[in-house]
Amino acid sequence: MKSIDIQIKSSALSLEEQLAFVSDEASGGINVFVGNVRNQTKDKPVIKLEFEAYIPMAIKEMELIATEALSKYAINKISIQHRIGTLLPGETAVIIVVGSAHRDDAFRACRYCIDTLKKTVPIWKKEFFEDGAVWVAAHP
Amino acid sequence: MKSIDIQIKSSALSLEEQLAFVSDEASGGINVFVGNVRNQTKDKPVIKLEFEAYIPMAIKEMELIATEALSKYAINKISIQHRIGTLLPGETAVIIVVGSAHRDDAFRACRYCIDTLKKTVPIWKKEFFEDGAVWVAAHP
Amino acid sequence: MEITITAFGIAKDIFRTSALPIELEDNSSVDMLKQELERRFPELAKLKSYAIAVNETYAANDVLIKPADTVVIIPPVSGG
Amino acid sequence: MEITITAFGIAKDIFRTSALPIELEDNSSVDMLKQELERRFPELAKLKSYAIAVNETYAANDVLIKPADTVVIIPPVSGG
Repeated sequence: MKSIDIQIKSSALSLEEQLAFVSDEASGGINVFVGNVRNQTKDKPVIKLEFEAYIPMAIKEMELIATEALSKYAINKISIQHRIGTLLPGETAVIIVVGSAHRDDAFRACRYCIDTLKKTVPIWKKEFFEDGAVWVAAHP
Repeated sequence: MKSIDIQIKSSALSLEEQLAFVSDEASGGINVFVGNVRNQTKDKPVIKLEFEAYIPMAIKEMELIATEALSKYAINKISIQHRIGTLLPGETAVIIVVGSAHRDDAFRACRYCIDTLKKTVPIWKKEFFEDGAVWVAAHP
Repeated sequence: MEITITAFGIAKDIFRTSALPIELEDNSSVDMLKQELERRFPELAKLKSYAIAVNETYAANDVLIKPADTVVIIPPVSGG
Repeated sequence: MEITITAFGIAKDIFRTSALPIELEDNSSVDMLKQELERRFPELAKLKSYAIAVNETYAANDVLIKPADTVVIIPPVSGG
């Protein structure tokens, strides 16, 4: 049975679908991280975000993170999906779902996945303000 | 605006509903814990579980946990719902959803809530096996 | 005074009822209630722990019980 | 050899194209490519960091680039 689900989508993510993939009767603890677009960055109102990805490599890197998580933690299944394109405040950019027999590993693995994703997966976010736009984290 | 949602239900929980309560444009990171019924305990197949609660006090204790979490962590909203009655393997007993501007506090607060709930909230679980039943954690 | 102890979980099985009437001296403390319960139901002492809630709040051993209080025995919880 | 560097995010803005043709000596390393890019686009050196991916994998500075390789510049990522 497949234990990893990795997707990059240009339409809305579905937590329900990812939860259904991860849920099984051996997993008593499921931890979920949902990353949404905030309406401000450092008190400046955000109008919209644009995400772009180097898709084949982003998929590979996300698979690598999921594989690493499965080997480092006692978890059963993992789903990582990231959205690309234009997103408005309140919309969901990323969902990670991790299922484990016990909750400690579910929490730790989910945290590992989002922390690592933000460091290694080739996806870029441009924030649009009323007076311009910036590529997030590009400069020191 | 109400920042705490606490419920004990005898019907199925709805992650979608809890996520909608917690989601707002100020929360970029949402952490969710879903506690499901496992199909085994120490390798013994579990047929079903029965949850009972001292409802008014359980609600109070869950509210206390949510209030504590809001004061200890930089989080915006929190939803804790627990199901009671008969549950089969794979069904959901508890869902905790925590929304925060940044993910670190969402993870830590959600973990605090489930850990504390398991210690202080007057809810009891009876596990039914093929050859009998036990109240979980009752004896040393 | 006579009070009624409400029981949940395994305490209900030990008492064989969810509402146990019990005769206590006036101004008895939670600790005195526990001693009386353990005298009548030695099985209680075998539990991992148990607490007494008075008016929907965990009560320390020195809390005094009044006739109108809602008194509930809380065996080890196992929610989640 | 001439190779084409695919650019994403801010690198695309700096190059003013998502597909930059670049002339390199045969057997150039990733490090030599970076030097050539920074010579032509000094803005690159102002980024927090950037990496080169060869055939969809992060490439260390000593990796040698072959004409048929897929070479992509990866400015600081910000997914999630």
